[in-house]
Parts: sequence; structure tokens; C-alpha cells
Amino acid sequence: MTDALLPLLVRERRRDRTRSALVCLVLSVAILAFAAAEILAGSADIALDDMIPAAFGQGEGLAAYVVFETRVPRALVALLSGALFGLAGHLYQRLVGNVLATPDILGISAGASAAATAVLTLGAVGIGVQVSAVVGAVGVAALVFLLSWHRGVSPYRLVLVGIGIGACASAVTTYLVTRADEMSVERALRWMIGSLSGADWAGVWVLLLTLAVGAVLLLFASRGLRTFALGDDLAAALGTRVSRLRFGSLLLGAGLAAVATSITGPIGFVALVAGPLAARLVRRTDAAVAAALVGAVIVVAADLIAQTAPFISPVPTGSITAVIGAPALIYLLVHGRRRS
Amino acid sequence: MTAVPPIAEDRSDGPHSDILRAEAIRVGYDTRVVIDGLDVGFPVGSITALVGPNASGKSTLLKALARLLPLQAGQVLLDGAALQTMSSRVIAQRLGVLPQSPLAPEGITVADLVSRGRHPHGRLLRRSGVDDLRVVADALVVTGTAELADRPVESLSGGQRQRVWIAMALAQQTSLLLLDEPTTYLDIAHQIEVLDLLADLRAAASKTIVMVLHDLEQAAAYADRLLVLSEGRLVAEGPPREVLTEQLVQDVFGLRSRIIPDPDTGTPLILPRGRHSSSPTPQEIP
Amino acid sequence: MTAVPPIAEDRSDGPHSDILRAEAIRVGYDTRVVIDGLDVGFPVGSITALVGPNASGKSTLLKALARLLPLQAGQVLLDGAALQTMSSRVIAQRLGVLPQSPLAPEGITVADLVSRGRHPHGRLLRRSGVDDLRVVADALVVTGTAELADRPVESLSGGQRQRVWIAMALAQQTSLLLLDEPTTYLDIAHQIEVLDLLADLRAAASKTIVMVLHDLEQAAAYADRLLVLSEGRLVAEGPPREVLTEQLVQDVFGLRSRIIPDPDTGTPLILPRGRHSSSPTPQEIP
Amino acid sequence: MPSDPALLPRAPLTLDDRLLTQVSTRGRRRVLGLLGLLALTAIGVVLSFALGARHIAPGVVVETLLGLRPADDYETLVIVTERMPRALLALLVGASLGCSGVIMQALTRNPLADPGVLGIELGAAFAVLLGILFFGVRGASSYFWWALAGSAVTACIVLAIARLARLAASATISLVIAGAALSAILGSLITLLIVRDTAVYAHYNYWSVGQLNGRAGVIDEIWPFALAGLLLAVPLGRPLNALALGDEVAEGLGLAVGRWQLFGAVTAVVLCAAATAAVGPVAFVGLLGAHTARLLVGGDHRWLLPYGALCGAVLLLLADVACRLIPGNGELQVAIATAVIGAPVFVALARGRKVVPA
Amino acid sequence: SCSTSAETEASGECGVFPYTLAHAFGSSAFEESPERIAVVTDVDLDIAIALGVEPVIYPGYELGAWQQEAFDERGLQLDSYDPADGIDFEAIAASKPDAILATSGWSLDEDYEKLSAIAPVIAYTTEDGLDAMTWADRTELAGCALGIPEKADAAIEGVGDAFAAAAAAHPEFAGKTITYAVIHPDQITYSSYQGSDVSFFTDLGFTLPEIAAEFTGDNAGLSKENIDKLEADVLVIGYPFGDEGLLTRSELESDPLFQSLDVVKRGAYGVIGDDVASPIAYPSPLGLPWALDAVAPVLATAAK
Ligand SMILES: Nc1ncnc2c1ncn2[C@@H]1O[C@H](COP(=O)(O)OP(=O)(O)OP(=O)(O)O)[C@@H](O)[C@H]1O
Ligand SMILES: Nc1ncnc2c1ncn2[C@@H]1O[C@H](COP(=O)(O)OP(=O)(O)OP(=O)(O)O)[C@@H](O)[C@H]1O
Ligand SMILES: [Mg+2]
Ligand SMILES: [Mg+2]
Repeated sequence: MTDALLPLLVRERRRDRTRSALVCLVLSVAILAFAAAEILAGSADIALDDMIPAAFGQGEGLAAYVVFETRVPRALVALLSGALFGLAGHLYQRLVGNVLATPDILGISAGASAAATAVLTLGAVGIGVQVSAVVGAVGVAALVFLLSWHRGVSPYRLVLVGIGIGACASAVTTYLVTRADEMSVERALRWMIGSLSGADWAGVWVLLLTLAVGAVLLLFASRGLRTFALGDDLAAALGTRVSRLRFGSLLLGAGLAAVATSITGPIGFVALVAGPLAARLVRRTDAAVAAALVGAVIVVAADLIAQTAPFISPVPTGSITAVIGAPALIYLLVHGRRRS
Repeated sequence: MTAVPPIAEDRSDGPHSDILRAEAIRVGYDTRVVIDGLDVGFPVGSITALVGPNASGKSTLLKALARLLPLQAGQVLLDGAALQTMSSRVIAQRLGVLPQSPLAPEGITVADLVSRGRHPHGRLLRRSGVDDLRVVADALVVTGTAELADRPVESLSGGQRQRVWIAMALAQQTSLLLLDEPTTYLDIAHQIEVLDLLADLRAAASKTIVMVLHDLEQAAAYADRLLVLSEGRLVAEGPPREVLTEQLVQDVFGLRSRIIPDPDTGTPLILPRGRHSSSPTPQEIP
Repeated sequence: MTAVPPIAEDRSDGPHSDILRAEAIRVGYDTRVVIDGLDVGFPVGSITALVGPNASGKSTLLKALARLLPLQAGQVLLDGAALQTMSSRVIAQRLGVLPQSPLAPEGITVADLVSRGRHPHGRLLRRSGVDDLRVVADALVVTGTAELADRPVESLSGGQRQRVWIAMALAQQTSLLLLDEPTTYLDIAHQIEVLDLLADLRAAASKTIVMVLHDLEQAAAYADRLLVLSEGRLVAEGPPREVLTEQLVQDVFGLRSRIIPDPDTGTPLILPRGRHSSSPTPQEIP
Repeated sequence: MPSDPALLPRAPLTLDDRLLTQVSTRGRRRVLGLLGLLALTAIGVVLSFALGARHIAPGVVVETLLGLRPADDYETLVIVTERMPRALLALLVGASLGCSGVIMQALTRNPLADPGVLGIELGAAFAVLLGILFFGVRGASSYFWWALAGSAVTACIVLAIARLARLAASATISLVIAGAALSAILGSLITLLIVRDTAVYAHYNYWSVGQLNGRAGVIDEIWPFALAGLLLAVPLGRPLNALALGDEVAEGLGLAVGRWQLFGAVTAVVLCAAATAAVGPVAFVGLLGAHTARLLVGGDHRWLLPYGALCGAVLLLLADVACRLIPGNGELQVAIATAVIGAPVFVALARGRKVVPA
Repeated sequence: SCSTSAETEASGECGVFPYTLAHAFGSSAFEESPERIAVVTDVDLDIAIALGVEPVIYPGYELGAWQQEAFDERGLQLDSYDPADGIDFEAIAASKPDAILATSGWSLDEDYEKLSAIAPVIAYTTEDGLDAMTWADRTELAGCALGIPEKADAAIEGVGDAFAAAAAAHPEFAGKTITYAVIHPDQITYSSYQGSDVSFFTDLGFTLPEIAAEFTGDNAGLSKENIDKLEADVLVIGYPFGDEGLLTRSELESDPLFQSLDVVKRGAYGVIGDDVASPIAYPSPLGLPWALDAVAPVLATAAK
């Protein structure tokens, strides 16, 4: 019997993996294509001959600036921040076991914004803002966890406390923003919607480093996360240290989301949509890589549209992400097989 | 399933040979202490049936033994080492648990669920290989759920689902199995099949099995030893035929019954005497 | 509960006296037809046990009878009227269902859950009155869950929880009860108690009861009639002592068994013959 | 063994009676709680008459309420034209949102659902924006109708999508995802429309901040809807109770599940849409109110609905008072005060909740 | 000319090249006077035009009435970029500027790096330069860095003269107290608080009422309950975002609280629209004279 079943399972497994790999491959190709299109297109006309060397930092003059200093880092920031948002959302959704549970709803993004706004109004610039955003986010995550601790943390209580803390944090932000009386509309918009217009190499490196560290940490966490879906008892029975993992993942997700937010502003919807989309594409719930790639595709494609689409471009990227992600999600929702 | 050697009736009782021991444990929930000062040991290769009325603390004891509930006092020793000092992973490699009413995540397939039982054996970077799949396939086959491998768990009948959970516990390949009412939802044939399977496992792989059962006849037929729990205390312990008496059933369960030996095997048959269980005109059974 | 008269063995079989009838029904799920072309009726005041192996369609049939699953063909008649034409509320006042594994919402207390069984009897704006409360209290008392009234359902043991669900079904006060494995999770005493209770209800209030059971002995002891389902088809139907044969158990469940009459009551005892159920040295039972 | 006529051990009658008293005292406690909330609401209203950015002596407030002061007195004018309509508005909006929050959470079986979950807020916002941009709509009262229409249309679309999706996923999840997705799309469209027009942006922003300030005029528009919605919610307690047990059990209890779900959704939409149309997207009040109610009375929707409404009203009233009391001459947006006042209470309640560690 | 102290301590001699400008983000060096100027804010566009410089590119916000007028007058056909997603660095780089004029700009702290990689940036000089510098300071700064200090002086003087002339034409302004408040979409703001740049009014001879000291930049919001704090000899209400918001003009004028103000009863108030509210809020050498022309009649009516 086993001998009959095993090949079947192996085939099944192979099919699943092939499917995952295929989906990831297609997503990667899409990312590369969109990124390439982004680098090729833009308001300045650059000859293709100048473009190639410039893209690798070899050219000089206008081409070098436009391609190497503007378009390449922008494409990279889009890609990386999308991946981070996707990962963070995916992580939280699995952590709490609720599709609505993103870093936004758990108050993490609000914490990042509050901290960032606070130092902004104190006059800090650049890296100080980013660091404080991350500190704010991780701090809120830790606070939420501790406040919901009562012989372990039930996801439900975690979420309730997160909502409460998040509400406080966003009240702080709103207050600070309205106090900072002369905040320009332009800047407020950029802060609220999320834009890649400020993308530069420093941002790329920060994101890359975060993604690398995050990926490694996630690797450690992901096996344990697989058991989370079975409920805390069974997860523990299978050797997962439930509370520790929950705390760690909470902080990790907060960190990932905060770093991305501090560089691009809160690019909406990616964190919410990447996980469910990826799960429906690869037909499994534990699709971290796919979630990251879906996040990246969405942001890169959105940025391409934001920069080049007729009639509307240029607009902040955050205003386009949902236009891409949401219909895809609805489509999969309506047509997806009932096997997530 | 292949023919198995007859069960060796080895009941060495020294605490040293106990693979799992609870010593003076106190466990309970937030406000409620369920078990206080319980000592009990489980010898290697034994099948122990935990019986007792509802709410007597059977599931609580099982959870405490698997360190799913924090001990308020006392300790549980796995192979002589305190559970608290061991890593979750090491415990999970040696001790498998089937909770009383586990919930499957939405959309998960049978094969996927069962393969999660392999979790404690995974290495960080290694994806589960063919070996793991072989174990999963084995577990599916012996529990009779092989044809269901592709089905979403939520679309199964109650008994099918229960067997899938048993398969998951088996896939964990631990030498110690703690099963909370493994036969729930199963039809009689599958109940016997599962119990036979457990007996096989004990015989072939010398697994130690602790299970909660409500069916006293099955407990008597399959367990080496019965632990009778009542209101959190151990009220009887020993070989089924010695422990199971009409008096005990009356005292512990409050059930009038008659106990007769199985005409073929001699295991006790417990005939409950409910108010309606008698028929005015006994009839011949065809 | 007062003393009950002996069970009147009235098995009038005319379709006209059936309170519930399924006629040529076809039911199933999205892609799977489970039952096709089944006819069956349930006389007023009868206790019918639905038995059969796992996945044979027992729960599916029960759900179809309670219009919880849409019929793909055929019809179900409640007192001669097609279920589809009746309002949910009217049906619910006459027909109570206990699903196989219901889930309680988080945080709900026992009393609260049971009192929701009163739903079909509520008027839109009327608050539940003392009458309702008395019914709820009665249901709690007869199922032995009165002391649990204030506890959150999720903090109960498996058996306690099961009895709470039964209490909810009883609080619905319907003349027809469809129960899917009501004895799951219950200890033997409580199993008997619940079955006795159902027998009482039938006798005192002439309720009609259809229940899925896995324990064939209990089915034989308490039911007037056995329906044996296998792969969605009705393979046997009739009084337990006639239906239950070693051959049937072998054919339907694939289980070797020996059936003997209960020495006192004469109801059949089914002694399964698993591979491990025989003991080499039959012992005397104390 | 002959049949034994012994009975089931019959529990002594006293137990039965104790149970009854137990159940009824719990009922009494709930009634007391409800009265307490009503009292709090009344206090909130009084506070909202008496306190504000301007210090007005209590005597003056009392005299004004008794009609003893000249109608053109400045402080009397402040109380009559500013504070009274605002208190009424806070009351209506808070109650609507709290009630609609309870319904939405029950329908979606998701504790994270706020009344805006069906895309109501963004639908309203989008419609208001279209009104501003293309039809020259100006002023809170005209925004109201646009917002109402917008949220109704959006909610219908979301319900339709969720219905289509039912086969592929569970109904509640579909509802939540469809709502989130549509909201996101509308959010994007809004951004695209306002990103180049600072004036429209400013006005949209004004609408979307969510405040009671300067919106007293919409009372005339909102009250019929709020009242109708609250009335529609009255019969929902029992059906929602049954729904909470799952579709199957609910159906078994005689609930026409689909029909009541629709009815509940319509009620929640009417309530939330009216509130949103009146003061902007402050559905968070509904989330907080519903949870606070749940933490206070537990899961019985017959109690949850009035508790939720009152919690929402109290929250919004107190928040509105608080945001007028900050030092300085100006006021705070009510959304800020809502969070600052509501969140700590909320966190404390959530912590104190006796959840069994999962 | 009136160099600020911050400027002189850190930069080379005004208008003499090579010239090094030390500013809030470092310093920018100019070998010779820059020819091709890119501007990245509205105010800088005004300054450039007031100095007679035709920028090679500017942010394409909708032009204010005063800007449109200047463009029409001079027949300007300038390139612009779409600022909806912030500064379009690519377009600016492609316009090959010698210098980037950014004496204002809210997001300069974030954008400076990328701008300075294109061309030297003429940025505001101190950390708080964004708030601390007056329009005259900015004009001055631009004049120095662009090598046309004399034009800057002339522009500043021109504005001064216009105000002096208006003050002379309206002696009734002198000594009257004035309150300037704007109706934002979400609140009423007391704009003419003590310490803000109220030169537009004081240069015409108005003074501030005592109550103006109660408000500060951090605390300029005004609850409608306290609308009586707007009392002064003359009241000007601005609608920076058009005739709508918390109260539209008609709502305001029919509001019983507003009507109960003395200044309103006397009719000593005027309302100005978004066309002028904006150059008053963001003064520039180009916008001020235009705003003055538009506001003076309103003030005259109110101060009669
Ligand atoms: N999560 C919990 N929180 C609080 N009390 C609990 C919890 N789970 C069980 N209990 C209580 O602890 C006692 C023992 O419960 P336990 O589940 O161990 O019983 P059991 O012997 O397994 O019963 P059953 O046969 O019904 O499964 C019971 O009184 C029960 O109500
Ligand atoms: N929701 C569902 N979707 C698809 N198929 C289902 C679903 N529920 C049950 N089935 C299938 O229908 C068949 C009959 O199931 P049913 O639940 O009626 O069995 P049962 O006789 O009640 O079994 P058990 O004794 O295990 O409860 C089985 O093959 C089962 O896998
Ligand atoms: Mg148990
Ligand atoms: Mg079943």
C-alpha cells in the first residue's frame, strides 16, 4: 500500500514544488521585466547605448545620473520595499491567523509613523527619522506583546491590544501633524501615500540589509510557523516554542515593515494583499517567498504605472498599488479553487 | 499490516524502567486546580489506558505529561530527565500527542496535515525529503486514509478526520504516544483497527502508549494497565482484569453494571444497566 | 422526570404515520454525490439508530433530513409537508438537530449557549421569559451540566461540552430530534444516562428520535429500529435483534465479531475479534 | 437483570431554583449595566453642554437650559448653536457606529471588522470627492447625500463580490477580503483624483479627518437614517445570537441564515453610512464601542446591540468634550481624542478579559 | 543691501565669483555666475521671475494669478515638470541646469542629496531657515548666488515702495488694529499672531490687537466658541482653499456667533479669496505687490 501511495505523494510533492517554483519564477521574471521597463522608461531621453553602462555605474554625465542615481535605485527600492511589505504582512497573517491582521491593524505602522513624525517635528532629518521609525515600530510590537501577555498570548488578545495601542499611536501622529502647522500638502501626501520619488542608494542598501537579515530570521521562524496553524497546543506538541516564536515573529514583522515604511512611506495594501494572493497562487498557506515576490511585483509594477502611464503619471506609487493588487485578489477570490 | 508476534507480557514496575514519570504534580487552569499531588509512571513498551468519568482530569493529565500545561508543582521525567529542562524539539521527537479535539486550519489537505507531524524531525534548511514522505505515506496507509490524501480536511466525515489526526501523530514517529480518545468518531471496525495498530506498534517497535478511552471493554482488551482517574485522583491502577469490577464501575462512574468474561477471550465485558437497557421480552439472537 | 411506562412496541409502518419521510433523495457536496435515491421514513415516537461505517453518509443523511444540506433530488416530508415549502422557524420548532462537531463561539457561557436553543420559540421583541429560563434550567439539569451554567464553554472538558450541546438541542423542545453521535466524548455512565434520557423523552413526550451511533450494542439496546448505511445506501433496516448479525457486521464493517445475547436482557452483545483482542490465557473475572 | 424503575438521580429542586435566580440576577446585572451606560451617556451630554473651549460658568449653562437668558447673549448662543447640536450629533453618530460595529463583527465573525469593513468609508469618501470635483458640491449637508449614496453602492458591490466568491472561500472571509480590496481600490482612485489639486485635497482632507466641529448642520439629514438604522437593529439580537453558532447550527435553530445576513448587513450599512456621511470616516469608534460592549456583557447580542450603541455614544461624547478642552484656543480632531480616551480603556478591558490561554 | 549674519559668515562676497554658499546642508560652490537655473518650489519661481531670470525648468503647479500675469506680460514659455510625485529629478537633470534655486521647499532635507548631484543647490542657509528667513532674505540670497545682487535689491525695494505708497494713500489704516484669520477646511486659524510675518499689514500702518499675543505658531487654532477673539478694529478673513471649508462665506456671515461680533456689526470686515490668501501666506517679491493691489480696496472698505 505504502509503495503505491509513496510515488503518488512524491509526485504530488513534486507537483507542489514545481508549481511553487514556477510561480516564483514567473513572479521573478515579471519583477525583472517591470524593473527593466522602469529603468528604460522615464521623462528624460537617454540613448540605449548610454543606458547599459550607466546602469552599472559606468557611464557619465546625464545618463549616469539619470540611470544610475535615479532609475536604478528607484527600481531597486520598489522591489525591495515591496518584498519587505509582502513578507511582513504574510508573517502577521500567519502569526495571528486572520487575513486582516497586518502590521497596520496591529498598530505597528502607527507606531512607526508616530515615532518618525515625533523626531521630524523635533527637526531631525535623514537616518535619524528612519531609525526612530524602526525603534517606534519594534517598541510598539513589544509593548503590544507584553500588554497582552497572560500565561501566553492568545492571538485574539494580541489583536485587541494591538488595535488599542495602534489607535493611540496614530492619534499621536495626527496630533503632531496638525500641530506642525505649516506641514505642506506635498509632504503630507508623500508621507501618507508612500512614494518612491526619494529613492537613493542609501535606501537600497538599508532595504537590502534588512531583507537579508529578515530572510535569515524568517528561515528560522518559518518551520515553526508551519505548525502555528494547527493551534497553539499542537504547535507546542510538535516542538515549537509558541510564545517565543510569536514574540520573535512579531518583532521581526514590525522591523521589516518599519524599515520599508521609513524609506518609502506607508505603501498601502501590499502587506494585506501579498499573503492571500501568494497563498492562492501557490495553493499553500506557508508561501513566504511567494508572498515577498508578490509584494515586489505589485510595487514595481505600480511604480512603473505611476511613472509612465498616460494621463495619470507621475503620481505617488502608493496610490497605484491597490489598483493592481485588489482586482487580482478579487479575481482569485472569485475563481480560486477552494484550496488555499 | 503484517502478522505480529504475541504480546510479551512484561510488566516490570521499577520506576527506573519508566520512560515517563509524573512526580507529585499539580496542574490545572487559571483558577482551577484539577490534579494535585499525583504520582504515576509509564514503563517502556506498555500500553496504559486512562479511564475515568468526564471531567475527571484525564485530558489535563495527558496535557501535563506532554508539558502542554505548565506544572504548578512537581515534575515530569522523560527518561529520567525533567521535561522542563529539555528543549521543545527534543521532547517532540520522543513524545507525540493527539489532543482531544484538534482543529485543522482551513483548506489544508490531508497529506499536508499529516506531513506536519514530521516537523520535529526537520532540519532548518533541509526540505522534507522522500524519507519523510515515506513515513507520511505509511501513516496514511495504516490509518486507512491513503485515498483521502488529496482531500481538504474540512470535507471529511468525522471518522475520516479523526484517523487523519491519528496519522499525524504516528508520522511524528515518537517512541511515546499520548492519545486523547483516539477512537472518538470511529466506527467499531476502525476503533478495533486503530487499537490493533497501536498494539502492533507496541509489539513491533516497542512504543509506549498512553491513551484515554471511554470504552472500558476496549481498555481492558488492549491495555496492559488501567489508570482510573476520578476527580483528579488516581483511584485504581493495575491490570484491567483486576481493576475492573462492578464495584469500581459503580463507585467511579456511578453506573450499575454487570461484568462477565468474554466467552472466547476472557476479557471482561461490561454490561451497563441503564434504566431502559433491559427489554421486557428477551429474544433469541439469530 | 417521573417513572416511565414500558416502551410500547408499536411499529406501525404505514408512510402516513411517519412524522418524517425522505423520498428518493439525492444529496451530497459540491462535487460528490453521497446519497442517491434513498427512501426512508421515521414513525412518530420511534427511536431510530443510524449505523454504518465511517464516511457511509450518516451525517449527510441527517443533515439532509434537517434541510441543512440542499436536496439535489427528491424531497423530505415533515408531517406530510415538504420541508422546502416550510419556513425555517416552523421547522425549527418541530425538529432539533445536533451536528457532529459543532463549534461554540469564543467566550460564550454554558447557560448562554443552551438558552440559544430557545431561539425558534422566541418572538421578535419579546425577551426570553421565565418559561424559557425554566426550560433552559431543565435542560441543564437533565444533562448534568447545571453546575457549569456560568462557565465559558471553551473551558469545559470534552464530555462536559458534548452534554452542553445536547442540552441546547433539548432546550429547543422539538418533537423530533436528529442527533449526530450524541454519545461522543461521554464516559460510559453519561452515555447510558443520555440514552436513558432519550428513551424517557420518547416515552413521556412521545418524541421521535433519530440518532447516529457507533456503538452497536447501545444502538441495539435503545433503538426500536436500526438503519444500516453503507456507501450511501441503506443495506439493512429493521428491529435491532433481527438486523444485527455477525454476517452483517462482517459485510458492512468488515469486522469479525461474535454476537451473543446479554445474559440478563437479551440484547445482542457484539464482541469484536480484533487481532489483539484475544488473550492467550483467559482469566477469571473477579 | 430486571428493569429497575429507579429514576435518573433527580437533582434537588433547589438547584433548579438557584439556577433560575442565577440567570435572572445576571439579567439584573445587565440591566443595571445598561442603566449605568445610559447615565454615563446623560452625563456625557451634560458635560458636552457645560464644557468647551470657552469657559462658561455652570450657572450660565443652567440658566440657558432653563431659557432664562436673552437669546442674543454670546454665551447663550455658544451653548445653543454650538454645543447642543454637537452633543446630539455625537450621540447619534456614536450610537450608530457602535451598533453597526456589533453587527459587522457578528456577520463577519471577525473581531477585527469595523463597521467600515464593507468599503463603506472609502465608498463614501469617493462619492464625496466626485461630488466636490465634478458637481461642485459644497458643505457638510450636501456631502451627506453623496456619502450616503457612495457607501450604499460600495457595500452592494462588496456583497455581490462576496456572494460570487462563496464557492471558493468561506463566506465570512470573502466578505472581509472583498471589502478590503474594494476599499483599497477606491483609496487609490481618490489619491489619483486629489494628488494634483491641493484645494480639493484640502477639502477632501477636511471631510476625511472625521470631526464634529462645524458639522452640526447635518443633524437634519442624519437623524432619520440613524433612527431607522437603530430601529432596524432592534430585532437583530436573536438572529445574530444564532448566527454566532455557525451557519449550520443557526439553520437548525430555524434561522433563515441568508436572509438575516442580508438584513443585518443592510442595517449595519445604513447606520455606518449615515454616520460616515455625517462626520467622516470615524468607524474606529464602532470597533472600539463594539469591543468594549463585548468585554462588558459578553456574547449575547440582545444585550450587545444596546450596549454597543451606548458605548459608542459615550465614547464619542466624551471624546468630543475632551478635544474641546485641550489648552489653547483651538480644538482637537475628535478622532484623536477618541483614540486617546478609548484605547487605554479598551486595552485594559482586553487584558482583564478572562480568555483561556490558547 | 541687507545680508543676514548667517550668510556673511559662511559665504564668499556677494555677487563675486568663484562664490561659495554655505547653507543648511553643506555648501555649494559656483565657479562663475550660473546661467541655467532650475527652480523646485513655487516661491523660488516667483523669486526667479522677479529677478528677471527665466528658469530652465519649474514645478508645474497650477500658476497663481500673479504668476500667470507675469508669464503673460513677459511672454514666458518655460519647461515644467509634474510635481505630483515630488521632485522629478530626471527632468531636472535633463534640463542641464548650472544651479538649482531652492531657498524654500518643505522636503529639501530629503531631496538635497539627489539635487546636489545634478547641480549646486542654492538652499536656505540655516537649519531653521525655512521658517526663519523672510521673503527678502530669500531674494537676497538668490541675488548673491546668481550674481545679480543689484536686481535683488531693486526687487526688494520695489515691494517696499509699493507698500509705502499704499500706506500713504490710505492714512485711515494707520494705528488701527487688525486681525487676519483664515478658514481652513478643518479649523479657523488666527494667522496674524504676534511673531508671525505680519509685515503685509504692519507695513500698511496697521497694528496688532493685544489678543494677538495669546496665539503662537503652535497654537493658532481657534474654536468657533471663541470666535469673539477675532475682535479688532478691522477683521480680514481669508479663504486659502476657496470659498468652502469649515464655514463657507455665506455660512460664516449668517452665523449667529459671527454676527454678534462688534467688528461684524460695524461692517469693518473683509473677506479675501484663495488668489490672495496664498501670496500672503507665502510672500514673494512677485506675489506681494499683486496681493497688495487686490487686498488694499478690501482693507479700505473695512477700515472706513
Ligand atoms: N481550559 C480550561 N480552563 C478551565 N478549566 C478547564 C479547562 N479545561 C478543562 N477544565 C476543567 O478541568 C477539569 C478536568 O478536565 P479534563 O478536560 O481534564 O477532563 P477529562 O477527564 O478529559 O474529561 P472528558 O472525558 O470529558 O474529556 C474539568 O472540571 C474541566 O471543566
Ligand atoms: N463538506 C464536505 N465536502 C465534501 N465531501 C464531504 C463533506 N463532508 C463529508 N463529505 C464526504 O461525504 C461522505 C459521507 O460523509 P458523512 O460525513 O456523511 O459520513 P458519516 O457516515 O457521517 O461518517 P462518520 O462516521 O465518519 O461521521 C464521505 O465520503 C465524506 O468524505
Ligand atoms: Mg478529555
Ligand atoms: Mg458523521
